[in-house]
Amino acid sequence: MSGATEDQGRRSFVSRALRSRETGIILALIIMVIGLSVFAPDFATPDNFLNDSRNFSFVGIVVLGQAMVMITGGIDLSVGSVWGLSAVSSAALMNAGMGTIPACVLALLIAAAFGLFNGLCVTKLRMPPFVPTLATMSIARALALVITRGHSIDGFRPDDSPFFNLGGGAIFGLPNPFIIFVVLSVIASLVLSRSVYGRQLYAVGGNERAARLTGLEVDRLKISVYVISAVLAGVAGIIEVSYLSSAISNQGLGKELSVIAAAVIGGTNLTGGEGTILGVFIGAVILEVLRNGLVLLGTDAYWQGVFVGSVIVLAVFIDQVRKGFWRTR
Amino acid sequence: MSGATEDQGRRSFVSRALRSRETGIILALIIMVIGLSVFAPDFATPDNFLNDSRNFSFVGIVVLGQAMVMITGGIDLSVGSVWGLSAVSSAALMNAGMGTIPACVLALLIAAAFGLFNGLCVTKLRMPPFVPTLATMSIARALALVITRGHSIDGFRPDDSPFFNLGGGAIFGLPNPFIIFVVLSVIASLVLSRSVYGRQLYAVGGNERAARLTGLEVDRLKISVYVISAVLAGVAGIIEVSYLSSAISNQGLGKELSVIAAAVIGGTNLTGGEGTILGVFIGAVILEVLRNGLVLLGTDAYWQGVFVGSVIVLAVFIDQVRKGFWRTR
Amino acid sequence: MTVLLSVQSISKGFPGVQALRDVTFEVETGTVHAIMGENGAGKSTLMQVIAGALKPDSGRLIFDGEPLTLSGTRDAAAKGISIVFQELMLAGNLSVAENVFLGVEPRAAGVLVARAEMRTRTKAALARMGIAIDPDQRLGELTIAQQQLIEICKSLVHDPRLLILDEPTSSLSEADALVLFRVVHDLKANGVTILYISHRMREVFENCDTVTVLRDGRHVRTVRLAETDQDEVVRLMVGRDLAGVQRVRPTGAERPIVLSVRDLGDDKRYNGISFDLREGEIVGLAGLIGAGRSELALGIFGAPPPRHGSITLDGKAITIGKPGDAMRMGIGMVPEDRKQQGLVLGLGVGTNLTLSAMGLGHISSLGFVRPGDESRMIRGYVDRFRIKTPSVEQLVGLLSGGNQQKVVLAKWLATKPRVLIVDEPTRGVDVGTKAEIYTLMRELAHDGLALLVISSDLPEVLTISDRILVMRGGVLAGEIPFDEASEERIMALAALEHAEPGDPGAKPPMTYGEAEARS
Amino acid sequence: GHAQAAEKKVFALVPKALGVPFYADAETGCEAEAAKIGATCLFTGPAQLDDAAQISIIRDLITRHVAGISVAPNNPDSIKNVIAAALKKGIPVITFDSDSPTSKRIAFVGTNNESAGATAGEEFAKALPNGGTYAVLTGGLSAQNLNDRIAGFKSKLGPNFKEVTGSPYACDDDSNKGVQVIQDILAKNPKLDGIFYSGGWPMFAPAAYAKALKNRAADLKAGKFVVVSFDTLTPQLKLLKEGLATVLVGQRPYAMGTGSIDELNTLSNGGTVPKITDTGTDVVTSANVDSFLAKAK
Ligand SMILES: Nc1ncnc2c1ncn2[C@@H]1O[C@H](COP(=O)(O)OP(=O)(O)OP(=O)(O)O)[C@@H](O)[C@H]1O
Ligand SMILES: Nc1ncnc2c1ncn2[C@@H]1O[C@H](COP(=O)(O)OP(=O)(O)OP(=O)(O)O)[C@@H](O)[C@H]1O
Ligand SMILES: [Mg+2]
Ligand SMILES: [Mg+2]
Repeated sequence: MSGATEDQGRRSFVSRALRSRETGIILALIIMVIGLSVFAPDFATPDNFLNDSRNFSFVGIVVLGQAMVMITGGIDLSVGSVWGLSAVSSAALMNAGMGTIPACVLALLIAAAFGLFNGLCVTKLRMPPFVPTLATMSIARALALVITRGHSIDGFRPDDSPFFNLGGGAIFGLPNPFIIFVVLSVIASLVLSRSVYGRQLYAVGGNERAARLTGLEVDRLKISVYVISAVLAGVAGIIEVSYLSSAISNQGLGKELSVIAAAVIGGTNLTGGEGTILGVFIGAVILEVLRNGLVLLGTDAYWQGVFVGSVIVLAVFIDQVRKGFWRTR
Repeated sequence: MSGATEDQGRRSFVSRALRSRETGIILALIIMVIGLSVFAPDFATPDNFLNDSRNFSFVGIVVLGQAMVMITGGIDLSVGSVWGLSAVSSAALMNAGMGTIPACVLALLIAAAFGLFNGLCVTKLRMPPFVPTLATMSIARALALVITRGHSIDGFRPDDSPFFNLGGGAIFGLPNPFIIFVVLSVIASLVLSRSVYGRQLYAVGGNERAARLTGLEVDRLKISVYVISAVLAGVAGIIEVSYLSSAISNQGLGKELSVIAAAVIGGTNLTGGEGTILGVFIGAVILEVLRNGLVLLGTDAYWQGVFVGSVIVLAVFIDQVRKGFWRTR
Repeated sequence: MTVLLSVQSISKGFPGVQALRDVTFEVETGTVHAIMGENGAGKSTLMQVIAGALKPDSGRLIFDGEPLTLSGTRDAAAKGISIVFQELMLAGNLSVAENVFLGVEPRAAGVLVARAEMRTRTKAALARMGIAIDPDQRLGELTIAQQQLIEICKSLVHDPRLLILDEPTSSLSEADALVLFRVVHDLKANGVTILYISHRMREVFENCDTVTVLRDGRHVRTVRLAETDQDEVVRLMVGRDLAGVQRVRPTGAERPIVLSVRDLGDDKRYNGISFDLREGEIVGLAGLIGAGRSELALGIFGAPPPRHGSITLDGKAITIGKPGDAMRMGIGMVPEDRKQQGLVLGLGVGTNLTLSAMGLGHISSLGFVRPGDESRMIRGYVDRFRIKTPSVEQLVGLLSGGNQQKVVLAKWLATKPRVLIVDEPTRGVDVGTKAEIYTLMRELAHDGLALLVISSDLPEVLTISDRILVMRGGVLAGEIPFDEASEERIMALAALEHAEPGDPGAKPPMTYGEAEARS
Repeated sequence: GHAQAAEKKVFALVPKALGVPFYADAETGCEAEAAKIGATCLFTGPAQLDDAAQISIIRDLITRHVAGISVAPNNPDSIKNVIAAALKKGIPVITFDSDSPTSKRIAFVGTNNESAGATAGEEFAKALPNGGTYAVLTGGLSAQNLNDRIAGFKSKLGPNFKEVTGSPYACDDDSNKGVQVIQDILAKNPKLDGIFYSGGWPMFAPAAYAKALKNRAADLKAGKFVVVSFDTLTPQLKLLKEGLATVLVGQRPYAMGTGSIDELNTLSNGGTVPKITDTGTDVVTSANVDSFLAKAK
């Protein structure tokens, strides 16, 4: 986050790595991967990794936006529903004969409108972020229902349409959603750590009043993150439509919890001012590896929620231990 | 919240009422009730009111605990799942031949254990409340699944068992769940506004560090609210089992959002230190009146989410306007 | 005189910092005992150890002849030791009475709060201190000064034999501080021993009996104030002689007017304010707490903008709608509360330092930071301001108050402003750093910056200002040229007809002279 | 893993979501049949109705090299690719409960939801020969199987049937809410002629359900008010016997579970199975309720 200082305090790589926010969860991930490789022989296969990499990309893309929202001290509960709405609306628009690109752009604009609404409520009407995003969670899901009236939308593109490549295709053997996720992550990471905008987001989350008195356009910054979060949820929805080659109103249902869980596992602080893209990236990967691993291990399906819950607590616990929480009491 | 001052600044009843936190939402509720009475002739009937009064009681009972958690600055996402778990486990225990009272007590103890876990994570491990309660949300739901393995549990009591009176019966024509809700509300209201314990909760939410350094047992206070919240979720679950005379693993599914919505509509502040029982009571009523009203008005089912979301934003907006948020910028 | 408290070989370390090393001294019964030292010397840590808020790593306390082991602040209070912390420790969402009795609520039926009793006892306690505040008022609605008094009232509920006051006056103006000293002397007369921390030298010499000086966590000396003088205490604190900052007469040359303010008002806190600020000039803005100075400064800065009046910068009329506008036009403001308003405590020193300059594109291209330029800028200011920090990545919240203040100043200078408004530049800052900050401001003025310095510290206003504006009750009460400036002149203008009827916690009317006579 | 597969075949049964009693019955059947033939039934599915999650799970099962997969697709279209992928790896895939006819799945075991819905519609029309107003109660508005049932149901209603405004009403698969909605429907439409439940949710809460219907119980018993519900679980049978429902239409999840295992076992041994196996529909009325109740005991 902070610039390098060449002259003073040059720490050894090891101590720097240990100090880094992400060490705890990277460690947790490594332990999981090793354990699964040993106990589930099918886990450490290229095919499985490729599957995983596609699967975590959807939640991963959304988590990037959520992380930005959380860095400013907010939360966005509407991502799952916006995901569903833009999935459904892009498919419906294509179904109505609109071209692929206009349809997707329009669907993303609809998503952005929801983000804008959330942002305006949080800034201009000064509502706690929970309120408008809970409301848009309900509204966007309802609109997705209204559009589909409960039916699935399919056959909106010929089967060989390049649109389906977006989610279903691969480049150099890597699934496209994964590539998109990685590219977006790199951009988000650069923006957060290197750009003026990103730095200002941290300041807003760290101390909003000080940020305002430092001349930052706090409202505009906050609105922007809700829009970004909504648009990324929309992107995930559209890629998922392309992958599934059909759209249904409950796409993305409940995904806000996975997204928030991934962000939290990734060390994003719910009170703002803290969080990195590397962290949430790993957070998204952990959740998927866990899900995948439980199936491969043949765990009783009913017990899986117990493991997921335990891992969430454990990952955060490891992170707390690394930060040495018990010393500063 | 502040007591009457006999000697000075005796304010007129009207100005006092206007100043009160709840005016905004009581107003919103009154507007809704009047509107519905006019447009939905079946709304203002005793039968309908009695039905409503039973329906909002389940969420209402849980919201009492959630409000206490929020007053200390926390949040409890696990209530819906704990609700389901205690419903299922009480039924399973009775099914296994245990007596009604031991079974219910044991189910409540299980619920309390979850609350204790949340509380310990928040205090001793200093996790943000989102984390452990998100985890227990997943864990408790999974355990409910494990217990039922997806089946419903019924026939665990003879049809004429007094147990079914708890949720299904009525006293003086008023449904028992409603009576329980009102009694619990009165107790909670007294505790929060009059008892030392209650006032200390507000202090913890208002300034935790100050509370700690003033010698309050902050950790114990916080743990207690999570336990109370979990136990009340358990109570709702058991009453629901009694009402439904059967238990299924997805009872209470997603209810955490209704509960939080009711609390937020009721003016409870997510950052702690603010909230009243009267407020959340009204919040729970508003949500049910809205649901009931939309059906009675014959609203298209697909659009209902839009209305629910809009009312959440609107209720909070009215509250903000009352507080005169635009003046203090 | 008998010894009430004996501190024996107390040591206390935090991760990376040894805050106290082997501190030993004694406090006599019925005295007002000052603790002095630079920022970070360990004063607050020592007080927290004595009050049971921290456990010492080694050493022991003897209180009233008995060894003292404390399990917490409540235990300490029960044993007769109360503390008023450096930061306010109140819950703004509760009433005054509830705050006063937090943790020791009078009970009815075992579990309920006996509200009537609590109210009457609070009222009595407040009356004893000579303050008229409604016990049912929400604490958050009170001014900082009133809250500070409530804080003291809260500690008196336990009838302490030893009362610790950790920088109680750092956010009080002189007149408000006098009210506090009246309370302190009353308590002393009733046999209460007081441990008193302050960075204000004169305050200590006027009100205390003994002083203990700490430096770098070590006990330097405990001495009766009658047997020492200010220079010696400063020497003990800093470890060397400190050249006093002298008043410097303005050159008298008419420099061009940079900022001109006409008839500024927000209808509430300030009204009809008009003044000019010239290039290279330091103008002091004095007044009592609540005079509206900070609100005026925020108004000029657009947070929120004033309702009436006009602002002219370099002869051109400007409108400032928000702090960002002011920043772009070359106006900077160092706010009075550095922790709440000035710094992002959870970010690094460097990040804080470049935060406002970054928004102006000084060290970025196409929206991305140029790392080389950034670290050059950071290093430049860290060196120039001699900011003491282990690294520029250190979280700013871990620096001492004085160094934090320097970071805020540096942050604004990095935007290369034409006008800088500085609100309480040395609040909670030790003497050595104070001198450094004064020198810095002089240098900046010399380079052509126009400075408006708001301060409640009279010697500070006098020392630093080329001329002094005085505010009272939201209006400009007058202007004092360099040659006529004196504390009496300032107070005469500032305190006249002080209490306004609208002020919720109006203290009994008291002029500066009156209060001094009483103390 | 591979070693296990050599000893004991693992067949996977993938429901639309966990926690649904209907699929729990299928699981019971699956396990009983698997035990009989010395194989293992792996019952696993998404926590919520989520087609992407279901696809991920099937991909994981492919990775695990299970001996066969029987799936109840959440979405007949999006499931196609993963079915093809499994077949390419030599893993036989069949569908149960709901079908994906355009996919490469080898067979389907179950009653088509639409045709089961049509059965319900026929019964409804039979009970109300003169037509009338009716309402539909469903679980989630976006659940494909329920929507299929409703579509089938409506296809058998003549022009003299009229659906009330606001219908279909959703209860989110929540019994309590199902009862609440019925109260609301009856309050708004006191003259309603019939209700169709696309699943048995309100009837899983017998006491509350009975109370909600108390104003119309007499009409119901007299045949002037008609209730047709999906599912034939024990509490529903009891309610029917008490006269609080007219007709129950049930699919046979248990048979779907056993059938799935049988067919997968045959397929994995290189045999062939019929393209569509109809597990049949139970139609319960007051005439035959006793025999069903006896079976349920
Ligand atoms: N909780 C803590 N964790 C880590 N370091 C701490 C903590 N509290 C204090 N310190 C450090 O201990 C040292 C002594 O701090 P202390 O607050 O006692 O100083 P002080 O003399 O009161 O300074 P000031 O005049 O600024 O109030 C400082 O270096 C400070 O940074
Ligand atoms: N938002 C607010 N609500 C209520 N009172 C306020 C608010 N802001 C400021 N005040 C009060 O208005 C008065 C003027 O405040 P201001 O801070 O401008 O005075 P000041 O002269 O700068 O005093 P200080 O020395 O405390 O900075 C004070 O009594 C202050 O507490
Ligand atoms: Mg200190
Ligand atoms: Mg001020």
